[in-house]
Formats: sequence, C-alpha cells, structure tokens
Amino acid sequence: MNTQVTIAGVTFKNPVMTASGTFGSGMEYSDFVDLNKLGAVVTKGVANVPWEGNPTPRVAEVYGGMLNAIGLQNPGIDVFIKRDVPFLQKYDTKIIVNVCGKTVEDYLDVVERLGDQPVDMLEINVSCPNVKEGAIAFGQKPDSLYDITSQIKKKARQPVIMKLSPNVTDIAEMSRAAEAAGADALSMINTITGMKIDIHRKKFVLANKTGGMSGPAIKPVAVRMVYQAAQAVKIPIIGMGGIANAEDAIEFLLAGASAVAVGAMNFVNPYTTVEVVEGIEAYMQRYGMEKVTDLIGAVEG
Amino acid sequence: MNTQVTIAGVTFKNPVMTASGTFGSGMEYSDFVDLNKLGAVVTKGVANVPWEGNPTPRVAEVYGGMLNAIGLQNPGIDVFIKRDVPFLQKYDTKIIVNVCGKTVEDYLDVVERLGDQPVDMLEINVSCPNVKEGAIAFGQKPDSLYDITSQIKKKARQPVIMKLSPNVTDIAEMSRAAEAAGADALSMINTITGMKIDIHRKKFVLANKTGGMSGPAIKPVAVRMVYQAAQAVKIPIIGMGGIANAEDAIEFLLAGASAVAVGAMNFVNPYTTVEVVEGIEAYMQRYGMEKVTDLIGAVEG
Amino acid sequence: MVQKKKIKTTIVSQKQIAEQVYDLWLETRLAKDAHPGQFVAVYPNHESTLLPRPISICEVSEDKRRLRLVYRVAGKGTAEFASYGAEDSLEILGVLGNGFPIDKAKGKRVFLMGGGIGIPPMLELAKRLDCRKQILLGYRDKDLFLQEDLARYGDVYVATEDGSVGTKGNVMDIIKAHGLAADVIMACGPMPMLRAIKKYAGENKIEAYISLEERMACGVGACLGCVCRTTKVDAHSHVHNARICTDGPVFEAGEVDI
Amino acid sequence: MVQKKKIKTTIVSQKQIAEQVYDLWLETRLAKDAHPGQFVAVYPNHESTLLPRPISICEVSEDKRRLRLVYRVAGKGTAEFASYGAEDSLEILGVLGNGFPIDKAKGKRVFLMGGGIGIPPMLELAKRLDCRKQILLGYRDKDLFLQEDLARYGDVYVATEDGSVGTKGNVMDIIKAHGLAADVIMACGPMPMLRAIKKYAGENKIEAYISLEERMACGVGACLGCVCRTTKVDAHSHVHNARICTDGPVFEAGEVDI
Ligand SMILES: Cc1cc2nc3c(=O)[nH]c(=O)nc-3n(C[C@H](O)[C@H](O)[C@H](O)COP(=O)(O)OP(=O)(O)OC[C@H]3O[C@@H](n4cnc5c(N)ncnc54)[C@H](O)[C@@H]3O)c2cc1C
Ligand SMILES: Cc1cc2nc3c(=O)[nH]c(=O)nc-3n(C[C@H](O)[C@H](O)[C@H](O)COP(=O)(O)OP(=O)(O)OC[C@H]3O[C@@H](n4cnc5c(N)ncnc54)[C@H](O)[C@@H]3O)c2cc1C
Ligand SMILES: Cc1cc2nc3c(=O)[nH]c(=O)nc-3n(C[C@H](O)[C@H](O)[C@H](O)COP(=O)(O)O)c2cc1C
Ligand SMILES: Cc1cc2nc3c(=O)[nH]c(=O)nc-3n(C[C@H](O)[C@H](O)[C@H](O)COP(=O)(O)O)c2cc1C
Ligand code: FES
Ligand code: FES
Repeated sequence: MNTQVTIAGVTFKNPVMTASGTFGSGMEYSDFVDLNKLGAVVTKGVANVPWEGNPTPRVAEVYGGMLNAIGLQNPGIDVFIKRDVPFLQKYDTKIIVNVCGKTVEDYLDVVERLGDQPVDMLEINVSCPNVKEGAIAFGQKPDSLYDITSQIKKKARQPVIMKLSPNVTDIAEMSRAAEAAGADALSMINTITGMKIDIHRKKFVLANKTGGMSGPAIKPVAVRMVYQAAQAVKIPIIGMGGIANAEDAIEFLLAGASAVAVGAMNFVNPYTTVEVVEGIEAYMQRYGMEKVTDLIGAVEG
Repeated sequence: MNTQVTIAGVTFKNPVMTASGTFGSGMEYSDFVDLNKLGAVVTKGVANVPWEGNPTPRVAEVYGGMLNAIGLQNPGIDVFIKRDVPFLQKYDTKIIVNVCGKTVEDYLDVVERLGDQPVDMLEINVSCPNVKEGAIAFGQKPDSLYDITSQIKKKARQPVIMKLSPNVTDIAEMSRAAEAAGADALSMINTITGMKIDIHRKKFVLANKTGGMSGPAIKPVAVRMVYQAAQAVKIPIIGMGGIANAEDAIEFLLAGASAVAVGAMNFVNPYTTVEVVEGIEAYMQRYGMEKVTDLIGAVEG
Repeated sequence: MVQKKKIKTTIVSQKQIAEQVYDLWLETRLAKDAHPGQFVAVYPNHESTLLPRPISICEVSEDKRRLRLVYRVAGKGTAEFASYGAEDSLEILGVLGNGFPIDKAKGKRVFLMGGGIGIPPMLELAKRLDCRKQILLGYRDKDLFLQEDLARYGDVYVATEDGSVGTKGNVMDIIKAHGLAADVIMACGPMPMLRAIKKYAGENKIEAYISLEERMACGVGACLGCVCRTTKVDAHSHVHNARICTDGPVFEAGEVDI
Repeated sequence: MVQKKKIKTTIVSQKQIAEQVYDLWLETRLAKDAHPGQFVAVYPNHESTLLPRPISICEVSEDKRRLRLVYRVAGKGTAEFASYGAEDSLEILGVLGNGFPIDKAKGKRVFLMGGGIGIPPMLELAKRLDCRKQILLGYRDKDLFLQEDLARYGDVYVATEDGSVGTKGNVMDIIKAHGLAADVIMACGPMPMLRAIKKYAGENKIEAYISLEERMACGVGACLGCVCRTTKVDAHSHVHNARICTDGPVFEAGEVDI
C-alpha cells in the first residue's frame, strides 16, 4: 500500500499535513502526536520581523467551529530559523514554512532568508482576514495575486504554494491567476470571515470585531472550492477546512486535493492528524486500493 | 413593549419572517405555527412560468446545516396568484413574495403581474446558486446587480428587497450597488455554495453536484455580512442565515438588521419562528426595553 | 386531516433483530393516528446532524399508544438511535405521508411485497388489510427479520439473494417460483424492485401501490427536496413533480416515472 | 515535564453548592500530576460546542486518583457539564499551565486571595502550602461556597459585595478592615481584583502571583489565542505576549501588563 504523494517534486510519506497556525511549529503537539508520522508540518505564519498580533479576545467559539483573529503574531524569521527549523529537522517529516507579510517586500524578505534553509516548501499566506494591511488584499484580486506570486517565484529557492482565500466571488479565477504566475501548488481554504456578537453585553466577542471561521462548519464550502479549483488548474492543491477525520480527508482528495491539512480540529482532538493517516490507510485496505494517488480527483460526475 | 418595525413604509408587527423557500407559502407550516403571529411570510421563489427544478437528490445534510439544490421549482405566477396569495390573505401577517427568473424579462414579468396583487413587498432573488442561467449571475457583479435592480424598480408597484448572495468578495460593494439602483431594502444572506461527496460511492451527494448551504453553521458569516452591509448602506436590511432561536435573531438585529428570517431551522424545529418572536419579547422584558428598534445596529464597537 | 406535531417520545424498548437492524418501540400519542405506509421523522439529538430521519411505521400497539419502528443503521443518525435504550427520549415529527390505500384491497387477492428495509411497513399493513394476503419478502441472506410477525397475518414467502433461505433471488422470483397471482400489489423496497413491480403490474394490469424514498429536509411538503417525477402534471407543483413526503410516500405505480 | 493527555474520565459525583455553582469529582489518572493553579480543559459532548472549557483544579483526592472541579454555569458548555451525574463521562485535556510557585511561600506569611469563581484553585493551594495562610475570599452575597473547606487550612476572612456576610466590599477591603499583612500573595479572581492586588503588591513591595483568564482554543500553546501583555519581551513569542495556557495562567504580577 503506497500512501506517498508528490507535490512539485517533493515527496510526502502521506498526504496529511498540519494547517498553518493551528500546530505551532509542532513542538506543542509533540506531546500528543509522533511528528514522524505526518506527511508534513506546516508552521505558523512567519514574517520578516516579530509581530504582536491583535488584542484579545482573539478566539471565539461558533456552532461547529471557531473564529480566530490572532493577527499573525509571530517571533520573526530570525528566531524562527534559530529555533523552529532545527526543532523540525529532528523529525522525519517534510517542513513547509508559512510566510506572511504586510508588503510584497516583507514577503520577499522572508522568502530570501529561507532560501538556504532546510525547508521543503514555502506556503504564502495571502489570505489572512485578520490583519488590516497586506495579506488578504493580495488574495482577493486576481491581478494582485498574480503580481505577488510572480515576484515571490523569482526569489524563491523552494517550491511555492499560494494559500488562497475563500472570501472571493470566484475561486477558479483566483486559482488560474496563481497558476499563471508560476505557483507550484495551491492550498485552500484559509478561514472565512465571520463575526460573533455577545447579545447580553452588546459587544463584539472578538476585539478585532471579525475573525476567520474554521472547523467542521466550513467543510462543504472548502470541498466545493477545492473541486472548482481542481477543475480550473493543473497544479496540485492542498485541501483544508474542517477536516475532523479520515472520511473528511478522503472527501477532499476525491474533490481533487493532492494532500490535506488538519487545522482547528487539532484543538478539539489533538490526535486528529495521526487518526486521519490511519483512517486513510484503513479505507485503502477496505477497498483494496494500492496507491493513495488513485483517490485524487476521483469523484465521478 | 413595541415589537413593530417599519421597512420601506411597511409596518410589521414584529421583526420575524420566514426565509424564502423554507416555508412554502405558509400552508405546510400552519399545522405548527399560527401565521398571525409572524411579522411576515416570505414565499418560495416564483417565476413567470412553472419550473421543474433540479433532479434529486436535492438536499443533503452537512455538519450543523444542510445543502439544497432545489433549483427553484415553482408552479409559476398564475397558480401562485390564484392559490397562494388568497391563502395568505386570510392571515393578519404581511406578505412578501420572492421572485426568481432566468432573464431580466422573466423577473419583470413576475413583478408586473404582482403589481395589482395584495402583497406587501417583493423580494428579488438574484442569488440562487442552484440554477445555471440567470439568478446568481445577477447577484455576483455590482453592475449587473445595479442594472436589474433599477429595471425592477421602474416596474414594481411594491417596495423592492434585493436578496444578496454571500458568494462574493465584497458584500459592501454589492449592497451599495443595490442601494444606488434604488432598492428599498436588502436581504441577506442567501445560501453559501457548498459540496458533499459520498466517499464510499465516490459520487456527489447532490445530483446538481453543488448546493446552497444553510443552517447554524453559516451564521457567523451571515452576521458579518449584515454588519458590513449595514455599515455601507442606509436602506434597511433583513438578516438571515442559521437563525435557530431568539439569541441568534438578536445577534442579527444588533449587527444592523431591521428584521430577520428563519430558514433551514424550520425543518429542524417547526416552531422556531414563533419561539423567536417570544424569545425576543422575553429579552426585551428582561432588559426593560420599550422598542425592538432600539436593538437595530446597537452593537458597540 | 390530522394535525402534524413534533413531540418528545420515550423509548419503551429497543433490541437488535438482525445485523444492523433495530427494533424500537416508542411511547407516543402520535400512534393514535398512524396508518400503515405513513412514516415519522426522527430527530437525532446530536447537534451536528440536524435533519430528521424518515422511518416508516412498522406497527402500532393495540392500545394505540406505542409505535414500532424497525430500521437499519445506515449512517450517523441511525447509529445514534441504535445507541439508545428504554427510558431514553427521542423527538419525532409525525405522522407524515399518505399511507397505503387500505380500502382498495378489500376482498381482493393482495401481494404485500417488502424488500430489505422496505419490509417493516408491511407489518401494520398486513394487520389492517381485510383480504387474502400473500406476503412476499426479499432478504439479502438468511439473516431474516419480521417474517415471523408477518406470518401471523398471511402466507409468507421468502426469497434471499444468496439462496440460503426460500427462493434464490428477489420477490419477483417468488411469484414465478410459486406461480402466485394477485389483483392488487402493495410494496416497499429498493428502487430496482419497485421498477420490476411497476413493469409486472403494467403488463398484468394489476393495481400496484409502491412506497418511494428520497432525501428529505422538512418532511411536511415545504422544501420541495423530496420530489419524484410524475407521469401527469402534479396538482400542487404544476410540474411533473410530486412530493414524496406529503403526496406520497405511497403512489399508484402508474402515476410515477421511476 | 509531564506529558499532556486527552483522556476520558468518569464522573464520581456532582452536586450544586451555590447558585449556578457546581462541585464535580472526576476519576482520572491526570490527578497524579496536578498542581494547584493548573487547570484542565473539559470538552463538551455536544457537537455544536467543540472547544474545551478551561477549569482550574480545585482539589486532588488523597489517593491522587480523583480531581475536584468547582465551576459556575456561564454558558452552553458549563450548562452541559452541570447536567451530568455520577457514571457519566467527560473528556478532559490536562494537566495544563504552570501552577502557583509553592516554594516561594515556604515559611512566609501568605495571602491566598480568591474572588468569586477564582476561589476554587485556592483550595488545593492552601492544602499544599506549608506556611502561615491568611485566606481572603470575596463573594457577591451570602451564597458562599468552599469557605468551610478552606477554613481547615488557614484563617478565612470573607467579604461580600452586598455586606451580607463579613466585610462589605471585596478582598482588598478585608486587608484594610482587619489590618492584615503578608510577604507573598497568591490570587485568582476577576480582573479588577487582580489589578488592585498588583497595585497593592507594587506599593507594598510584596511578591504577588496572580492567575489570569483568557479565551482559549488549544490550551497547549499552539494557537496563540490566549495571550496577555507582558512587561518584558517574552522568551517564546519575542513580542510582549505570553500565552496564558502554557506560560501561565499564574504570573508574577510585575511581569504582566493588566
Ligand atoms: C418515507 C421513508 C421511509 C423510510 N423508512 C425506513 C424504515 O422503516 N427503516 C429504515 O431502516 N429506513 C427507512 N428509510 C430510510 C432512512 O430514512 C435512512 O436510512 C436514514 O435517514 C439514514 O439516516 P442516517 O443518519 O443513518 O444516514 P446518513 O447517511 O448519515 O444520513 C445523512 C442524511 O441523508 C438522509 N438519508 C440517508 N439515506 C437515506 C435514505 N435511504 N432515504 C432517505 N433519506 C436518507 C438522512 O435522513 C440524513 O438527512 C425511510 C426513508 C423514507 C424516505
Ligand atoms: C485558566 C482558566 C481557569 C478557569 N477556571 C475556572 C474554574 O475553576 N471555575 C469556573 O467556573 N470557571 C473557570 N474558568 C472560566 C471558564 O473557563 C468559563 O466560564 C467557561 O469556559 C465558560 O464556558 P461556557 O461554555 O459555559 O460559556 P460560553 O460563553 O458558552 O463559552 C463560549 C466560549 O468562550 C469561552 N469562555 C467563556 N467564558 C470564558 C472565561 N471566563 N474564560 C475563558 N474562556 C471563556 C469558552 O471556553 C468557550 O470556548 C477558567 C478559565 C481559565 C482561562
Ligand atoms: C488559530 C488559527 C491560526 C491560524 N493561523 C494561520 C496562519 O498563520 N497562516 C495561515 O496561512 N493560515 C492560518 N490559519 C488558517 C488555517 O491554516 C486553515 O487554513 C483554516 O483554519 C481552515 O482549516 P480548519 O477548518 O481545519 O481549521 C489559522 C487558523 C486558525 C484556527
Ligand atoms: C430548501 C431551501 C430552499 C430555498 N429556496 C429559496 C428561494 O426560493 N428563494 C430565495 O431567495 N432563497 C431561498 N433559500 C434561501 C433561504 O431563504 C435563506 O436565505 C438561506 O437558507 C439562509 O438562511 P437559513 O440558514 O436560516 O436557512 C432556500 C433555502 C433552502 C434551505
Ligand atoms: S421533505 Fe420537504 S417537501 Fe418533502
Ligand atoms: S489556548 Fe492556544 S495558545 Fe493558549
């Protein structure tokens, strides 16, 4: 039974990754999960300098999911290279570094600094709904997305995954823009912008008013977008949004994702990632499948 | 205690309505709910001629909600005027007729036919994700929305509510376009496009592949959009998306909605609408509020 | 028409009667108005699965205070139901649908045909029909259920797909194997079986009433989720669509395009 | 460091001990490693409320096999917990956070200050501290809880907002009213109380350890949801933010900007 998938020349032992920002750099969850069992660890977004993030409350619960407005707090690329990369290198798993920035230059700065680092891929977050400048603005207009993608591709020494926002009218159009600009892969979806109001205090629950929604509640939207994107482009897609178990992960693969990532459900069940790996294997066994890649885009329609 | 709200000159006894397509024309739910207790009944979308709708399966369950791809099956305006309008006239509640079409002419045709009917408002559905032609296309581009809205406004004898799609990058921009074209009110959100795949049969669960997602799972997105729209326009907004109880309804009012509608939750609890009416009254009592209108847009930020 | 209600019911008893098949008795005043062929919609308590599950009425207790449901665990909702026992409670919406037209069978020779999990509604139907009943039941294998209950109300014939009990094949094969005949058919089961019955009834000019299934949301005719194609323009929809939850689930075979 | 786990626990007993306040004993092997000031995250079983609820460790049984949690019903999650009884099960994640620095109190005069639902963690703390303990408790009204348990480990002083029992006012008013003094403070309670303690400790050059609260998602330091402002750049984040779930919930008052 072969669970390997290859994306932009990088081969992963299985198609299961962690979703950026929900797993730190793996350290915090290594109490629960053997990181060696994961296809890749995707790290929390890192910028060129440390970011403080948003004021609290930063998280809120919603029906079947949560909102977050962390605002990309991060220690900056220097600390990241000194602390997080060496930590992850100890494990037999691929390292994907999620990159954020306020200006194109910020992104390029981080991408350059990572050039000689032992990281396998870069995931470019142009879809964080929780910071005022930069970020999501790049991810909501096809021409801005094209522009930043091509600039990053010129500088990047590792394959580039563009992480797309679901807060758009036409995900196929955005996907094509990223592909045309040279992106090696896409990942989707980032969180959907949501809001929660405390009716007794008549106040927003999050200090930032809005937050990004994630968790099982968003899965049908994510599966739809992965499918639409897979129909529109040839580059591989990493699917995420509400994955709680192997069944959910397989749904994304069938829709056209080449790999999947587990996000908010790590908080609900810290063993989710490994359970997804094992569940996919059990499914393959049950249906006598030899290669996990046979699932990719295999929905009949 | 005054629970009345007035929208475009029409006064509703309370701000609680039924969401189009989830309540028929009220007949089916009159076994459960006294229609006289509702602010308004909003009917299932009606076109100029009968529509067959989509093949089955048309509905699917998702975490905390459902997908539907009914495809606007309806008996056409003739039957509607003969059967549904007289039925609703027997009740002391306002009548809002939801209108759908494939071309602008289809819409205008229905709007004209309704001109001399005893209906209080028209709700124009330019946001159904489940029909190939027309419908949502009008609701995803500001200029198309502007165009259809102004044409309808020229013909309409009743105040016009434009029902907006959440499947857009910028709900504020869409809201402004409808307002600029003369819409008397907005309603939002229609369903969010989603997908479900049966991993054992490797097939789409819905015959239409995609469907519109509704239910509690979409509430945070709906509240956010109502808030953003209310910040962008002066015309009143009817809020909906996942309302299951009075707390949810109040959240929409605080976000800026002047009234609310209950959709998918009618299927889960057929008494929801009346429970929402009673729950809003209980909340007003608890906080010693005299007018329900004091809640509208009252979130502090 | 009796008013529909959503009410809380208490489980009287539940036991497993075949692989993945459960036999549930509920205490509920909805039992009073329940007709064979009608169904109730059972709500999961879990908040991720909000829609009610349509389950046919299998039997009504003599005192008309209890309903029997027999169902197969198919997914998350039915798995949840199977986890409950006596004293637990379940919310149900009912009673829904039209039911079988009992009067059409009076004094006639009737086939009651049930396939798989389409067998349960045949029990209350068999109890209420006042005529000669030939009860044809199709199972996958020798893991039978309800056939003893049914045997009390008519002549039971069994078919199994693997031939382990009775006729090898399906309910249609029973007719051939035993050379049976009838004036009226009442049936519930998988679509291929219903299609075969419709064809057989058409060829033999027999009245046939078949119970259809479709995914439902409201269960009361409001959402238009559960339609089937009809041969004539339907009175409510004015297109070729009838709502299974209200116009059905039982249709005269000739009325529907399956 | 002890490894964190998510495990299923069984409820040993639960009773209400004040209006909306519940006293819950859980059987769990996590009890073995639990320190006062640490917390566990309790998962609702309902599928609409997915995130775990942080609840402080109130007491550890002598055999270290059971944990006591005392909590106030604040919303949907805690309301669900309150609905359970003996034999029901709950999943918890733990043990989390740093706990109070017990060694700092050795041989010193200590104030243990608890306000409202900040009182529970003071119990295990009082049990473990080996020093002179003055236990200052603030309640809303005469609906007291845990003060008898605490009285076994030190001198208890009570304040109530409405003056119905003890000093009228809050825990700070107790200090004035009784002319008390201490070398170290350990406290948990609402933010205004913690701010007053920080100020008092600063002015009187007393070491103060305060337990903070914030909305959490992961509970293990991964999501960065639960931060508080720190006066110095924090070692992990390299900005002025510490994670309450892992760097706290107990902080030296001077370290945090509240
Ligand atoms: C009128 C009618 C009567 C029925 N009577 C019986 C009966 O007596 N015994 C029995 O075992 N089954 C019966 N069924 C089928 C039963 O409704 C489904 O097996 C059940 O809904 C599956 O729910 P689940 O949560 O276990 O599966 P899931 O797959 O988790 O359900 C997901 C969604 O799909 C719906 N769904 C899945 N399968 C079906 C289906 N076959 N028909 C309709 N909806 C479906 C569910 O209701 C739910 O909304 C009947 C169906 C209908 C329409
Ligand atoms: C370290 C720590 C220890 C705590 N110890 C106790 C204790 O011993 N006893 C006790 O009664 N309470 C304690 N709390 C507060 C307790 O966590 C909340 O009252 C509880 O989470 C409310 O959940 P709910 O579902 O009832 O409320 P809801 O309002 O329905 O909860 C919605 C979401 O907000 C979160 N939330 C709501 N209020 C708070 C709050 N005050 N702090 C953190 N998250 C919140 C919930 O965890 C949930 O994610 C503690 C909080 C923290 C951070
Ligand atoms: C607390 C939190 C922090 C996140 N931080 C980031 C981030 O730094 N960069 C990023 O690209 N996505 C971030 N995301 C988005 C997730 O990676 C993922 O795209 C999204 O949550 C949907 O997946 P899920 O539903 O499985 O959580 C974050 C999500 C959460 C919940
Ligand atoms: C089964 C179904 C049918 C619907 N039909 C219509 C329709 O005909 N016209 C329309 O404008 N909206 C229609 N809607 C959208 C609802 O009116 C509402 O906007 C949406 O469902 C969100 O609200 P909810 O989450 O409370 O259901 C339909 C929704 C459902 C679930
Ligand atoms: S289930 Fe809604 S019309 Fe039948
Ligand atoms: S709750 Fe996630 S970092 Fe503290």
